[in-house]
Amino acid sequence: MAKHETPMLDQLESGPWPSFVSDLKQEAEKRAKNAAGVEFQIPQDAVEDLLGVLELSYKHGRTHWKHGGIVGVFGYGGGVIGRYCDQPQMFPGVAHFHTLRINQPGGKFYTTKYLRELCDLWDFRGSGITNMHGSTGDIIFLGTTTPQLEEIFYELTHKYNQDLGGSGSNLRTPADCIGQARCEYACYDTQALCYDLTNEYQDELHRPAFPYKFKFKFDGCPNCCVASIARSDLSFIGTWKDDIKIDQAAVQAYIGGEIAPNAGAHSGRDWGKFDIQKEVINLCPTGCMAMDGKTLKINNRECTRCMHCINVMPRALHIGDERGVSILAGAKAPILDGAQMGTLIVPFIEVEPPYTKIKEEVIEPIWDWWMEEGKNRERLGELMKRQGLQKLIEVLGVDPDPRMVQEPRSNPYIFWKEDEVPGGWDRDINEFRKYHQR
Amino acid sequence: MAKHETPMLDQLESGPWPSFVSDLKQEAEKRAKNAAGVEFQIPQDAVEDLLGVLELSYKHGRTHWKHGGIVGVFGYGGGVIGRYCDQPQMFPGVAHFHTLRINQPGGKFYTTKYLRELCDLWDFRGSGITNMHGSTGDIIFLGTTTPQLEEIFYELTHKYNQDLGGSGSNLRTPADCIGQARCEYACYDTQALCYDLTNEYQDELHRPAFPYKFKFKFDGCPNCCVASIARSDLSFIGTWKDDIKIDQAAVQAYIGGEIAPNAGAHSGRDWGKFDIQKEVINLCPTGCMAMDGKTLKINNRECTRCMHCINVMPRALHIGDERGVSILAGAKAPILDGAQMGTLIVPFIEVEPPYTKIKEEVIEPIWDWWMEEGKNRERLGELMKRQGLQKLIEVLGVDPDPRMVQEPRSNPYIFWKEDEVPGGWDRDINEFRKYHQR
Amino acid sequence: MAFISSGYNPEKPMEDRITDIGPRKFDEFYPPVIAKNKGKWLYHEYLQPGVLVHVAESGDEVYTVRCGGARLMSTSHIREICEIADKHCGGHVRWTTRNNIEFMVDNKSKVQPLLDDLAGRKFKGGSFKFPVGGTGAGVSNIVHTQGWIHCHTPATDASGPVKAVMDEVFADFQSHRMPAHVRVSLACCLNMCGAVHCSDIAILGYHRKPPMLDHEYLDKMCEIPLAIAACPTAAIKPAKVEINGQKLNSVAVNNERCMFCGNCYTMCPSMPLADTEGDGIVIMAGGKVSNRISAPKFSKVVVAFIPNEAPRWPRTSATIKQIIEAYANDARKYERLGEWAERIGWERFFEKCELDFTHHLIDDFRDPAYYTWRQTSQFKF
Amino acid sequence: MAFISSGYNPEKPMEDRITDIGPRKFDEFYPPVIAKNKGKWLYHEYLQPGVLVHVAESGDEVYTVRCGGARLMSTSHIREICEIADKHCGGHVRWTTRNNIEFMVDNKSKVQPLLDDLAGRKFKGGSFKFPVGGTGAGVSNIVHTQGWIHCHTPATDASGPVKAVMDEVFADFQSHRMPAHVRVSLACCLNMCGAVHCSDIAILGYHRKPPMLDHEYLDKMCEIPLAIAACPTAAIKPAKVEINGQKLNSVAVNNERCMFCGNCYTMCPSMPLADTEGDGIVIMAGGKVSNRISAPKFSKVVVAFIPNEAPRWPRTSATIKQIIEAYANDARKYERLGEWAERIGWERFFEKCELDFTHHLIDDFRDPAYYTWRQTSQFKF
Ligand code: SRM
Ligand code: SRM
Ligand code: SRM
Ligand code: SRM
Ligand code: SF4
Ligand code: SF4
Ligand code: SF4
Ligand code: SF4
Ligand code: SF4
Ligand code: SF4
Ligand code: SF4
Ligand code: SF4
Repeated sequence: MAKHETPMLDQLESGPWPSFVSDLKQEAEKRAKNAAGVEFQIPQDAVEDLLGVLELSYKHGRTHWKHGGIVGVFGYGGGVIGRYCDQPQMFPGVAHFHTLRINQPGGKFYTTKYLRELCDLWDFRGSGITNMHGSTGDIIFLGTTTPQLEEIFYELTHKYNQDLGGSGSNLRTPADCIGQARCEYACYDTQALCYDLTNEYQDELHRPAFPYKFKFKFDGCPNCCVASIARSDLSFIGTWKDDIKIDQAAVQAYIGGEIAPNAGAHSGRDWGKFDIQKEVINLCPTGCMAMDGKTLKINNRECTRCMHCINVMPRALHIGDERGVSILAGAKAPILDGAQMGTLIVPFIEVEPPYTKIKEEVIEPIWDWWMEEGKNRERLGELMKRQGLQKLIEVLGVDPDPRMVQEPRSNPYIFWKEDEVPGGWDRDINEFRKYHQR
Repeated sequence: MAKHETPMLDQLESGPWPSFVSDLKQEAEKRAKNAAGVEFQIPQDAVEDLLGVLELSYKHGRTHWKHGGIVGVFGYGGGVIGRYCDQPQMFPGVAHFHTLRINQPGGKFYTTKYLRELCDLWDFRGSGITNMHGSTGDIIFLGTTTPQLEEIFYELTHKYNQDLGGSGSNLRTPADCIGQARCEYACYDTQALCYDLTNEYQDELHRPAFPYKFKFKFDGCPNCCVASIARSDLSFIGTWKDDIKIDQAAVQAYIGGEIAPNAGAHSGRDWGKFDIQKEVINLCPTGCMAMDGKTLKINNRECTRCMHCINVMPRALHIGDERGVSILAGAKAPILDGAQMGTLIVPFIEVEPPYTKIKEEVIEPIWDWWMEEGKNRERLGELMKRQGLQKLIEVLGVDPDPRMVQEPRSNPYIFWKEDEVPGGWDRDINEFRKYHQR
Repeated sequence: MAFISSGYNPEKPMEDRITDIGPRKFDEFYPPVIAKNKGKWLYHEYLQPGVLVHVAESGDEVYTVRCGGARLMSTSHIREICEIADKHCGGHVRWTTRNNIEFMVDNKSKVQPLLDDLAGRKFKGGSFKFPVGGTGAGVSNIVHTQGWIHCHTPATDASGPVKAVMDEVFADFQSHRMPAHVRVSLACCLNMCGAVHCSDIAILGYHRKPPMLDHEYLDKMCEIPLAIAACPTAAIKPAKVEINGQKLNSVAVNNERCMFCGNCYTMCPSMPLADTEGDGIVIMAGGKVSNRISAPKFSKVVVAFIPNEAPRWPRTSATIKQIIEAYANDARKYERLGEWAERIGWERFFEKCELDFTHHLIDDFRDPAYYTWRQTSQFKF
Repeated sequence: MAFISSGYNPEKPMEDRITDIGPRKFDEFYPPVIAKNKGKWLYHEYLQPGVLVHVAESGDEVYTVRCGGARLMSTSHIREICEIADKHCGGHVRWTTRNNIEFMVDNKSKVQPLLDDLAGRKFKGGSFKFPVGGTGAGVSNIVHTQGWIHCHTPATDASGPVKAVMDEVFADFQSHRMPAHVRVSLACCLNMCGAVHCSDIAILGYHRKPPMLDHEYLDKMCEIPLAIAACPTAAIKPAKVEINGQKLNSVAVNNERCMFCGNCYTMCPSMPLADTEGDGIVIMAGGKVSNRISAPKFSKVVVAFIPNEAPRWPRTSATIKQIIEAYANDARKYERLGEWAERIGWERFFEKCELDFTHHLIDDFRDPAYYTWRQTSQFKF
């Protein structure tokens, strides 16, 4: 029998979508039974109490968790989020209920062996409840007590060759799309770059030295399957410089209806016969495509690599060969001044291991600037807003490029610097008055 | 012989475009000769000195005019801009050189009789130099002395039945497009509305009671030939509610090439045969047009009355019959916070004399609000920015309408009012703490 | 329960310590067909909703079966996933960026047995454990955050509304009838832990009452200057208060200036905002992150407030259903929700979705607000 | 020159006073064909650049001949206009909203004689008095402001640059070869007395040096608090100075924060900004006010600075010519300059116009600046 009545939560067991309540209940039951004979290092009824406190929140319409306080593992400033229940007497099993962020593997591929190891560890030293995965990308171990933190870290590093992810004013756990592992659109190896930078910057990831959090995300192409442009301080988006490769025979196969457009993504409805003019050429945002008789022509110089035509005809069109990334900076959530999307600061850069240019000419100068100038709790995007995109361009030591803006300024309020203006700013009013009486 | 050498200005006499230098010189000469025997009330060599001081500015690259000081006519707070030369000894003819703003007639139509009367007055009591017209719309009498101001005003009002325009923190001289007088696109009588409001609000036009300047402009249709949307605190733009009238035979005449598209506005180049699909239907911003065989169809419900199709085929398409205006508020020049365009605050209102609804339900409530809340030198647009569009909607007593925005807010920072939230804001922390321990 | 040491010695924390080793390397985990064909994929196709094939230059194929999942997941559930992966996929599995589970097989013949196995697995309460879908022009899984399960600042729950909404739109998780991707996200407070600000549909927890002030403890539990500095609208001032005859340092909040962001509460636990009636949900719509055709867009607020109707948030899910249906009926093929709204005009969006346009939806936050107002005479009646 | 009274008695200003009578009523001035057909026009056509016919329901026609004009105009010139209007137009004439002069006749046979008459009239210096043009898809007259002819805050002249530019683009005033209207405007300072902020091409006078401080007179000539309050960037602070051993109240300017707007000088004559080398011209492009196809747009800064090269501003006119030619060569029929730039992308605009993109052109003014940066991976190489 369940420890707490959960009449409201019980209503979330019905319906087709996987019920987290049912899952929590099965876990609670499993822990109660403990068929595997685990020597639980945190309360056996943690999941029962988690259901209990959640039910109470459903009743009150308010959370019952308190601020975290500073908990963590020695020498690290991140990877753990402290959490305490505000009704510890009622729910002692979750009185202390901290999370650990485990740095997920690139592309979120797993072997069952490794997953089971994680499960064993977590059943033993934690609640057995996880998030697969957190929004940043980590594996989230949801709920353990303070004494277990070092133990878990020790086992992770010693037994599983696995480190924690980020939290606090650190580099946060970088994340990538599946990319070249299984996607024909990927313009670079997202997993390789993500892994390399994660390892290069372990110190930044674990020891808070930044004004605030900092995120990297790696999208293999402009489809942005890891949403880097919306939620990473530095967003790496794959792109190419040369021409889209066209297989004209395959184009004809699409036109002829032999291949379903967009790989069949619209199969649930009858949208009529595929019309290349309407569905591809007219929707191309730059209007750089045309049929020339039976030949599809792309004026690649005008193409902005939006992916649409390629998405619609993946068997006929392929990304170019001269590949690299565009880097955008400053995306973040709305607090404090409104959400920001990444701003294009490096239109194109090669992605070749060991990625020296990316590290030394982009990431590190930006960090130096931000650490020098950023205020406490000021994200890169906010600093960019405060000091201006010009400043970042200066920091990067590159030439201003119209590609960095959607449009030039419409206000003429240019802050000229003294050394840009002949004669400087010191002028003699009395000399002026010789020509201009009061 | 000219009083001052003007070698730089002389270079502006060549070239095809009418030379203001040549014109100033002809005026200077005329005054010097004074064939008409005018008893000039300001220095006869005013125009010579104007050329002289301008030449000096060309040499220095700086203006030689000083601040105005307060000059004007008794009982009025506007209509005159004071101006003094900063080299009065060198150019005594323009030492005092104030302008008068004469309220232009609607549509800027004149009889030669009236124009000559103005010329006579201005030769006699001023410099003989004008602007036809100032940017706001006035006839500008450019340059006279302080003692002449009252004299000119007296003659204007007594002999010519003519009043001054606005300046200062007043209603400024309203202006209109030519509209129904000669334009088939006009959705209301711009001249009639402009004249009526100008007269209704003479007090506001002449006696500064506002926080800052306030401008009305009247465009007969969305083509905006008097640019109201960019430069008037209240912009009145003609529009219609019902259907665009189509003459299908004329459509065919355009298609057949019998009538030149856009009335022949593109005659200077061979743009090829008129293509209704390419030139009209595909450019319609709402995509609400189509050819149905030989019939042009418009889905008027989706039309946003952008005027494009009508402009291209004025003999085939005509504005609807259920006419009125859209009112937009808050346009202004960039000082201080950046330029603003007018914001749509009244999507549609009838324009029927005596225009009571427009006056009592739009203009006057807005003025009351602005006079109550506006800071010194704060334009309506700035107040709207500061207090929010919501506030203006409240002032107008209308329902919020998605037509007033281009898009809903993307930040969720909604300032809820206490009375909108059940239970209000006063809560007992100790009651809360019963459920949520510290 | 006896404490069992891992070997860690608290007396000598640096002894034997291993740090900064980073994550496990991705290629340890690739299924063989992935490892072999990485970077050499030619194209992909959907066999049915939830089932993809990718074909490589080598001729190899990988079949992916995507399953929806509550990302709040027990080890029991993960072990069951492992069981399936062992049985069908040679011991490999992955998760997507939207918390779906992907089982991959390297031969078409392995697909149907896998699908059959998955279809048979249900939770006791009756819900599917592994519903197949979430691909192509449909509604994928909702990315979400902690809510009442773990966070201290939420204005709504996360897992509950997600379950309720996914139940409502379940058929579209399993079909391809939408004009384009529909991506729904949830964040339980303004911190927006997720890409909620750029989603086709966003569910956002929002407070509507200014913080309560626990004067008696405030100075003890908080750094007053930090709390003051945290407020983006400068609504907080230092204040002296008298409680039970004791003069205390505390703060005062100008309620009129408060926009309920909870930033003060993040810095100071003595300023809680949560309130049963005050808290609830904001619905946003029309955002996207892909660069396909149009640039990424922010989501727009389309419903200012829906109360927290636990446990099934009926108005929230009905509203979302309503928006999705209007979109499905009216948008063009390939057109994302935001692109549709912009093409037809937001006045039509509200009409077609049968949503009220209230004053709350008009931007009044800072300078950029102005640019969202309508500065043209173009509009639809 | 003896003072001649109008009848006004300064001792008794209210005697006989007539006020608040407003302008003359428009319909006193309508030509008969206008008065008769007002509101009943059916359509119009261009016979040639500068010549329009409007046809009314009644079958009446009015032919309009539009002439360019320097709007700085002497009474001699106006009298000549009257002479022409009397001779050809029954004593009627009008001005357009862009300072062109329109002569109207009610019969086609009257058009050619009028045109011939106008063509023959030239100023002594050789320029046309009444060049016909300014209609349709061409370059119309430049609306402008006072400049050095009358204002105290200009950073450039108005009439001079206008003359220079109109000479340069004169052929396009008289032809219809542009893709659409090209509207050029000039404002001699940031106050922007005109619709410069929404013009296809805008010429803007701009200062680049912070104000000089005439400490000795400042407190006497200005209200210090007003000067301080006038500064949009809060660059001005009160200050005490010592001049010739005298302690005076004055102000100090933080030059780094100054954006040279001249607002302080408007309030305080002891803070002049004008400077031979500092002052000059900013070129903006791509604005419009009509609602045709696209909504009105602000002009964008495309050249940060061109020195004042009196008397003919060669670089300014060459730059404008360059932009107009690139536009004429590349834009589509009906496409305004700003629509063209947006379609091809601003990176292409700079390339095609052969203009440098400098850091000055990146918006860094207040919050909305951010929205002008490129927030997409879409761009052209
Ligand atoms: C666990 C996670 C949500 C989840 O359920 O997945 C999370 C949870 C919290 N986030 Fe977050 N954030 C998480 C991803 C994000 C993301 C998404 C992302 O990284 O892609 C964002 C938006 C992107 C961004 O960084 O702008 C995000 C933006 C925030 C913010 C606002 C930051 C800002 O600059 O606007 C805060 C507030 C703060 O830092 O004080 C915040 C703060 C928090 C805190 C630490 C609450 C606090 O103030 O102490 C939450 C702890 C919850 C808990 O008790 O478990 N979290 N947070 C995500 C991390 C899991 C992981 O490591 O994988
Ligand atoms: C004469 C005229 C320019 C012209 O050559 O045509 C003019 C001239 C002046 N304007 Fe203007 N403005 C003139 C139309 C405009 C317009 C255009 C319009 O009305 O359509 C604007 C932009 C629209 C607007 O109002 O926003 C305009 C925006 C300004 C501003 C900025 C106001 C703002 O809110 O941003 C100022 C500064 C001020 O008010 O202190 C200003 C100030 C001035 C002053 C009074 C300078 C000053 O600060 O004392 C100028 C006097 C010049 C002189 O000595 O003759 N003038 N001014 C225009 C009036 C003529 C007329 O009555 O027909
Ligand atoms: C598996 C995953 C990557 C990963 O590393 O896990 C992925 C995989 C693919 N994406 Fe994606 N996308 C994935 C998240 C995303 C996201 C991120 C998100 O939703 O948070 C986006 C941005 C969405 C947005 O704009 O809001 C995304 C925008 C796209 C697009 C652009 C769609 C559009 O119309 O704008 C494509 C192109 C297409 O669908 O034709 C695409 C195409 C693809 C393709 C077809 C690429 C390929 O050739 O393999 C993959 C299968 C598509 C499918 O799911 O139908 N993927 N894709 C993610 C699956 C999420 C899920 O479980 O639902
Ligand atoms: C005479 C005048 C009105 C007046 O009250 O004085 C006028 C008159 C006409 N305008 Fe205009 N417009 C006049 C200033 C404007 C302005 C204001 C301005 O330039 O400052 C605009 C807004 C320009 C802008 O967007 O920047 C303007 C935007 C239009 C448009 C829209 C053009 C576009 O492509 O965006 C049309 C439609 C068309 O040309 O087909 C139009 C059409 C017309 C028509 C064809 C209307 C008609 O049926 O009679 C008139 C003759 C057009 C011509 O000049 O070729 N008129 N027109 C103005 C002549 C100014 C001049 O001397 O050059
Ligand atoms: S972002 Fe591009 S490369 Fe990466 S998974 Fe998506 S479609 Fe493939
Ligand atoms: S990628 Fe986009 S811009 Fe390029 S050709 Fe294809 S549809 Fe056009
Ligand atoms: S604004 Fe419209 S009505 Fe007025 S003149 Fe221009 S085209 Fe005609
Ligand atoms: S007026 Fe504009 S929106 Fe309406 S049908 Fe014509 S082109 Fe389309
Ligand atoms: S969105 Fe807010 S409430 Fe939800 S997990 Fe993030 S910080 Fe916590
Ligand atoms: S909730 Fe936000 S706006 Fe309100 S007082 Fe706290 S920090 Fe300020
Ligand atoms: S733009 Fe500036 S300088 Fe020119 S007239 Fe207006 S206020 Fe004077
Ligand atoms: S010029 Fe403008 S920014 Fe500079 S000090 Fe004066 S008011 Fe301030």
